[in-house]
Amino acid sequence: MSTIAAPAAPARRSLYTPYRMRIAKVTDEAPAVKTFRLEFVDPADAAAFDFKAGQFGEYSVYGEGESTFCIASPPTRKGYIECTFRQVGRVTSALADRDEGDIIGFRGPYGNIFPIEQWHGKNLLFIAGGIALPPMRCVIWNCLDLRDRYKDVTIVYGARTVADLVYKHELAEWDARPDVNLYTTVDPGGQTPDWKGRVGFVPTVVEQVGPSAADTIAIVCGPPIMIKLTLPVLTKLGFQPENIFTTLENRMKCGVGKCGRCNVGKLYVCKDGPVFTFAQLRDLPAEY
Amino acid sequence: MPRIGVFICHCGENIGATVDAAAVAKAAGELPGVVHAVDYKYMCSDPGQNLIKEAIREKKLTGVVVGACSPRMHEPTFRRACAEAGLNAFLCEMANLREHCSWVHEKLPETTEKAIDLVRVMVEKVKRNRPLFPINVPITKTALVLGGGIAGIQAALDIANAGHPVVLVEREASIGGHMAQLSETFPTLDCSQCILTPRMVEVAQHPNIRLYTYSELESLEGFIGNFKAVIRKKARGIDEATCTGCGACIQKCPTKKIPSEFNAHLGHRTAIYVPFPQAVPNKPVIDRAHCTYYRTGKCKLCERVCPTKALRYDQEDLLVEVAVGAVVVATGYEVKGTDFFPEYGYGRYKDVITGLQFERLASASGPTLGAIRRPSDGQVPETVVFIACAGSRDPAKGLHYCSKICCMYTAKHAMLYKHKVHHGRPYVFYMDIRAGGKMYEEFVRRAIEEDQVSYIRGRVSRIYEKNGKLIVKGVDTLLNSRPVEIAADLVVLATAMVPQPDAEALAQKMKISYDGDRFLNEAHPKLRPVEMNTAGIFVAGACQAPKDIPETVAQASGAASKVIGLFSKDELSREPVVAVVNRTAPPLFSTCVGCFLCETACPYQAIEREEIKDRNGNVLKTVARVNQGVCQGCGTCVALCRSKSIDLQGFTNEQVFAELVAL
Amino acid sequence: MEFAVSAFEPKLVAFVCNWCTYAGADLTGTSRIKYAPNVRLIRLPCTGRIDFMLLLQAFGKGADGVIVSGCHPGDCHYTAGNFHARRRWTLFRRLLDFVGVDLRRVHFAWVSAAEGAKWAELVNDVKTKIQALGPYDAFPKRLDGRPQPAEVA
Amino acid sequence: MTEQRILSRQNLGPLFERLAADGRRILAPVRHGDRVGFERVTRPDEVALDYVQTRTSAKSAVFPPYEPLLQFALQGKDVQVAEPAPDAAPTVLFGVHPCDAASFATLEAVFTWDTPDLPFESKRANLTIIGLSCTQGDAYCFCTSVGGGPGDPRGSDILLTPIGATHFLAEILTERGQAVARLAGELLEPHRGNGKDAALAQIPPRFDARQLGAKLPALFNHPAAWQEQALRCLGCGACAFVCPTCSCFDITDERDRYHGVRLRCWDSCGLALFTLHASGHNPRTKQSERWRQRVMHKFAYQPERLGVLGCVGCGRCSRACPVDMNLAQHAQQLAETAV
Amino acid sequence: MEALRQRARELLAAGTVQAVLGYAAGSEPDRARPCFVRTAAEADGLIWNEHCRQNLATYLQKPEVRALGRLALVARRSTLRALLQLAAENQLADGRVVALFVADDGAVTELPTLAAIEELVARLPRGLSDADRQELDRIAALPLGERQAYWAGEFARCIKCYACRAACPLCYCARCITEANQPQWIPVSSDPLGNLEWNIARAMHLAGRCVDCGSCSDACPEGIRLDLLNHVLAEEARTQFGAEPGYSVRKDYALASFKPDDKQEYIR
Repeated sequence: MSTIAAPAAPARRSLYTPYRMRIAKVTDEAPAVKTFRLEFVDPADAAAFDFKAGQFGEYSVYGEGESTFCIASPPTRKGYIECTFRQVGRVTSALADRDEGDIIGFRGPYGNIFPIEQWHGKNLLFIAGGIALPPMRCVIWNCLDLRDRYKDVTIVYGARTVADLVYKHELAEWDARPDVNLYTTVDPGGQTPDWKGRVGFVPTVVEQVGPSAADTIAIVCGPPIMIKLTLPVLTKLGFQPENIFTTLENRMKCGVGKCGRCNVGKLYVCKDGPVFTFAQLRDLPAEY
Repeated sequence: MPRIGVFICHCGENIGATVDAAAVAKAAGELPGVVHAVDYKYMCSDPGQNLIKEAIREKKLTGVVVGACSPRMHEPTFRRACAEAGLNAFLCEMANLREHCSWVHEKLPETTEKAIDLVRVMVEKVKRNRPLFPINVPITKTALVLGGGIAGIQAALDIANAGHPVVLVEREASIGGHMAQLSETFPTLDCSQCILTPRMVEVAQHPNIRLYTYSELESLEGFIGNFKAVIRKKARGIDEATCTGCGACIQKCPTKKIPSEFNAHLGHRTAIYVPFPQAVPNKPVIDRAHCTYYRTGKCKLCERVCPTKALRYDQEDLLVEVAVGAVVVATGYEVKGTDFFPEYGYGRYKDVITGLQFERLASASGPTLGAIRRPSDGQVPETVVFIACAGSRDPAKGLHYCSKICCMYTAKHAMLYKHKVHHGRPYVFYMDIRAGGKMYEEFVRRAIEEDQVSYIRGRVSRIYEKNGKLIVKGVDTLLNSRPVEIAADLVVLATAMVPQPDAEALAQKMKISYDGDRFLNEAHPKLRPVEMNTAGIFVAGACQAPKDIPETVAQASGAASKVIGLFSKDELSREPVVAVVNRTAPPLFSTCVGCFLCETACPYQAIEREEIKDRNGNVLKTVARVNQGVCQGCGTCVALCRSKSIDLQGFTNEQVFAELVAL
Repeated sequence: MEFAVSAFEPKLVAFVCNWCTYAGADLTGTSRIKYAPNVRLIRLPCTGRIDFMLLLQAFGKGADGVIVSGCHPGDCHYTAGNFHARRRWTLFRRLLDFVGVDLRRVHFAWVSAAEGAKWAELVNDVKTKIQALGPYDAFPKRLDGRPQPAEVA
Repeated sequence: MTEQRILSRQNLGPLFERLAADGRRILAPVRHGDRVGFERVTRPDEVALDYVQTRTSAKSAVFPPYEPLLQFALQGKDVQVAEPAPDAAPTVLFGVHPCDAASFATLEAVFTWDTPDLPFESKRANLTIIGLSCTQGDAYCFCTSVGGGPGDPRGSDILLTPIGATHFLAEILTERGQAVARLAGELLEPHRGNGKDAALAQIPPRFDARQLGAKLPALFNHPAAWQEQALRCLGCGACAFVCPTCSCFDITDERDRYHGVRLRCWDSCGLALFTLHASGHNPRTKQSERWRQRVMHKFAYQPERLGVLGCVGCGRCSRACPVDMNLAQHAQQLAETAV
Repeated sequence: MEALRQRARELLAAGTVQAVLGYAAGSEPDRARPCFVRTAAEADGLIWNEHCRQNLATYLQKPEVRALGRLALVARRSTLRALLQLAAENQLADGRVVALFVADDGAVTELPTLAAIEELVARLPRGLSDADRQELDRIAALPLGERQAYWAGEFARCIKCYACRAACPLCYCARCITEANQPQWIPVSSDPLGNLEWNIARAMHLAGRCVDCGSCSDACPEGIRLDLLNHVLAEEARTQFGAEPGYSVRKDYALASFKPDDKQEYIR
């Protein structure tokens, strides 16, 4: 087995060189969905690393390639990051094969952030569907960790079936908290006999819950169809597009506005996003 | 990272003497993904297997590689051990360190190096293994038997007697087949009909057998355990339930001069007829091509005389759908006609007949009531020439094969002739006498020695008519090729056995394979002689190859026992090493583009077409689907698929690729 | 494969079917017939399964010679897999030859489950021949020459 | 800092020798039949100086079709990662036309606008461009429509313009050019008058790229502008791969048994799978959307975001297109379309 | 040319087809470009000359083109063959296109059904052009080492733009093998192995299917004679297995069938 002779140490580190991350914990969330907790192998990396809610990174299995996911843990929890992914392609399959203790790569953080500091003193309404909870989980925990800065926190989360709900333990935790209003729902037919949550599509549940738009920021993440059907509901409830946030998941390779993949009109999702308000999206071509 | 356990067996000294098993285990232990690697004296022993089981439990292994003997030897053993420890059996692979390494190489560092390579290759493969589960296919425990000759009758009775419903389909108006036409059978000379007709009656009366005569297979779809057959019940022109088989209609029918198929055109029948008196069922059919009513619109004499008013002139063909789990094909054979032979007069000479016609002449129920009289003038022939190998074994005629029964029945014919015409002179032209079989050689010897049949070894080059005699010209190759010329009164050609004229069409309809002579191809000539390549379809009798009655009956019973074996379980459980067509997210649904070039490559017709529809039922795409009940897992389709949309479980592209990368 | 030898020891990859050649090679073992240790077998159910891309992969991985072997015509466990494979090889060989791949490095054989001796002879013969040809440097390799200088092609 | 000198064609040989002696490799156009391409050369007689356009562009000098970003080796549970040694060979790109010389500004803008890109920068930093003005053009050339011209000095460190059959006017334009001039020394003779414009090819402008860029956003949702043109587009990557400014790339891993590389490879926005999500969703499902992206990116997005045009008017895409898409023609049509 | 325009006008005016897919004048006199004629008036733009080389059957698989409705297709011999081969591969329903075959003398034959195409194409002369034949023979006659060097040099110029694939009427896979990455059959990068593998895979995937239109090498921006690989295989498939793709709508794929006595003298 050959090792690579290390070249003369470059003056700067290439942006394409990932941090070496050790998988500290693997959690099975749902069928083919896992969460990795990743710790920096090099303490210097850990010390230098900082990020904010909404950012993403490129996770890599050496020999298989890179894949883009958000950072699913909040910046308030130091010393590690978490990512949640569904096994669909070459990289995510290879990732899913990794185990605790294995080394993978991460480069980031990339992209813009949720302006949570501007949300101080406001109500927060989180609406998520399926595997789109992870990008929101980062913000939810970030805000819950700074709970006193926000007013009411309402979470509506739905999945196709009970099995497809991710972060089941945390859902229970949020449910138990008096300072969080959690509404979980599954699509009709997706419930189990002992399911205690709601049954119905997310937009319908939002309408039933009927949160007030007054002084409220809505954050919506989910499959395109869910977003499409949720927006009219929010509009009806009185939400203004500039108070509704989402994150886009366009395909990316570089993460830093070079590879040419992710742009929506003139905006790079990797640089100008992934967080957008619907007021911004309204002015963009529908290339997402 | 996967958690692979590697277990290296010394196999006593068998591996250990040439391969450093400990070194192999050590090297394996350093491979990425390997969390456990040990060597042991006898891995297949109970303690050895326990090593594996314990490691699976304790180290939470996700895959196991056993470096030992050939997987063809102990793969089942180790896979079972894994399954017992809770690891899916298909997550276990073997590296062949004995047959492919220690036994074939000297004790050299290279040999241990090779062993390490072999283990590494399997480690990389097993990382890509996925749990597989046996495929269970429900079985409809009803058999379809095609052909009501002796093969079909035997198969149907055997299956029915085992308690399973049977649908027996016969093209002609009666079951019985060619055997019903025969006079006596070799080598015992017992009466063919005497042994056959009781079985025919048994079929008719059997509670488990549904009999469709005058019927044909219209279509066959599905797969083993789950076929859907459509049977075309041709219009008989009578109501079978009402008809009592009294025969009054036949008596009165004005059209009487139709050549009788049953009598091989040597006798006549009427337009409404039963093929022969012992027919089962004994219900007539109307031959619409010859019936006066159908031709002119007037007659209906039969209706007038019918005591039960059973005639139904406007009856139409009926399509009957039956669900069956297995099919026995027993569609039999035909013999070449005399018109196939220009050198013997193209069928122009009335007194040049086929062996089958001679059977009818010799039969007590035949047109001459068993008297040997020649067709042209009804005279008793004084000299009869029998020619064996008429067509058979003759590449010039396009028939390379031996028809197998001609030697025997020619001897029988000569003998029967001699028994009936004591002063007659029988001659037999032959190429070789093939009399392999119990009492067969003795039978031929009896013909030659006791009945003084003159056997002449040689081919007949020509037959022509001269002064009311048939001049048979040939050579005697045992007498320096001396020309022989015999003035005969009757010539009997042992014409070649060939498949039914529509054998090819039927095979295509059933998607079963056939050879260049249009005989059906068994799955394996030695080991699977009664199975077709298409699972669930079996073969019996002369539709597969020329054979005599005992062989036919034996094969029919063999096919029946295969069917009974299949029906002995409610579900068919199969190894999951089968091909699968991928499915992906919409809008692609599958990377398969539906070119279906794999369809013809599949030796088992396991590729089906699946329509992917939207909510409104509009077809969005047609893609291939592998019928897992039928697929045998050869992987020919996988190699053929350009877009890599089909993969073979257990030997997936990823697995094989990983093996190569690991080399 | 890594060999610590002074003389050139060719790397041979054999793609074999499970039912005939793999079993034949098993018989070589049970008969204790010795042959060159240079070969590594890839076991597949049938020659029909052997994608031509796999052969390229083997060369790309550094094989100096490739053996493809299965059941004799008519003996295929799956009736016709080897017939399909044979057609594929006929075309593939023609193409390889046309693009300058040395056909002396690709060997096709029918080795039945009874032909243990033939398997040993085959491997030894191929090894000798490839040894004479030397390493297959003309075939591009996986990760070959990387990193490549940024020269303009 | 422009200085004008004269370079005799006879002095090219000595110049090449001095460049080589300085440790520089020379990439220059070489003719093979009807095809001209940039290759490594050592002597001027290998170089084709009378070409109209090479098939593929000179961008490979800084953005090769594939290049390693990382190397790694797996060891048990661990992995060793190393950045490949930067490609530091000083290179002279000799004889590129002004359009190609101009393309490096676009590439630089893309690769350095936000985050430094070492693999690119290491190559760019070592590249000196000796341009060659065009004395001939063809129907596909449209540099003058995109702000360039047959004698445009921008992008070149030294620009050569043929004067008669024996000499070049050498404009020394940058510090890197000065460095080469110092090496050349007496090979560069004093300038005797100006003959540059007379020697240049005539490339009439066909549209104004800046005006087009300003107009394009309004045409975005104007189906007629895109659909008819894109109907015949086959969706291959030929235009992007021959383009001197197209810089979309893919990052992919390749590995052997237990070691491998992470590679950057050329990619194209015209390919259907370019933007395909793992979920099966594709933001740009139609070829017309992909063609529109290509045009918008070059003429609207890049000028707005990066301050550079994404097109230098070399015409390669139109020459290479199997179905004669002709970007200049379409751009002209768009420019003439009433919004 | 006028006959062609006239047929196009009639078909469009009668509503028999919604569009005529033909050739229009290209950027320069030596080029022609595919065009979609939707109205009788536009038919004046149709041209026919020796530069009309792209195989227009390639467009039939594109969703945008499918959406146009029933098409008339200006066709050369290889276009007709492509239509038949696509039909044999379950990719083209009978009646979806009307082929307008233009003979050397400019005469136009309207072929509304696949049967009509079969009937006509059977009567056309077969075989390679003299120039193709000479080039094929020249390369085949090179000594092995030179042949290897020739193709290594050609493939070294391949930039994996996949214009060859895009231009081919029979490369219609929704996901090409080059895009399959589990496993990654063919390296993404245009490296020597990847280029060799891609070109071999492409040719093998067209073996017994290629209709000899030459669109692949016409499309190659680097001018690599990829078509020669196809021709070599087509010839081998024809001489060994009697393969004549594109002459019938019957599925008769040489690699999905066999004869027990197929050639095997190279197998020991």
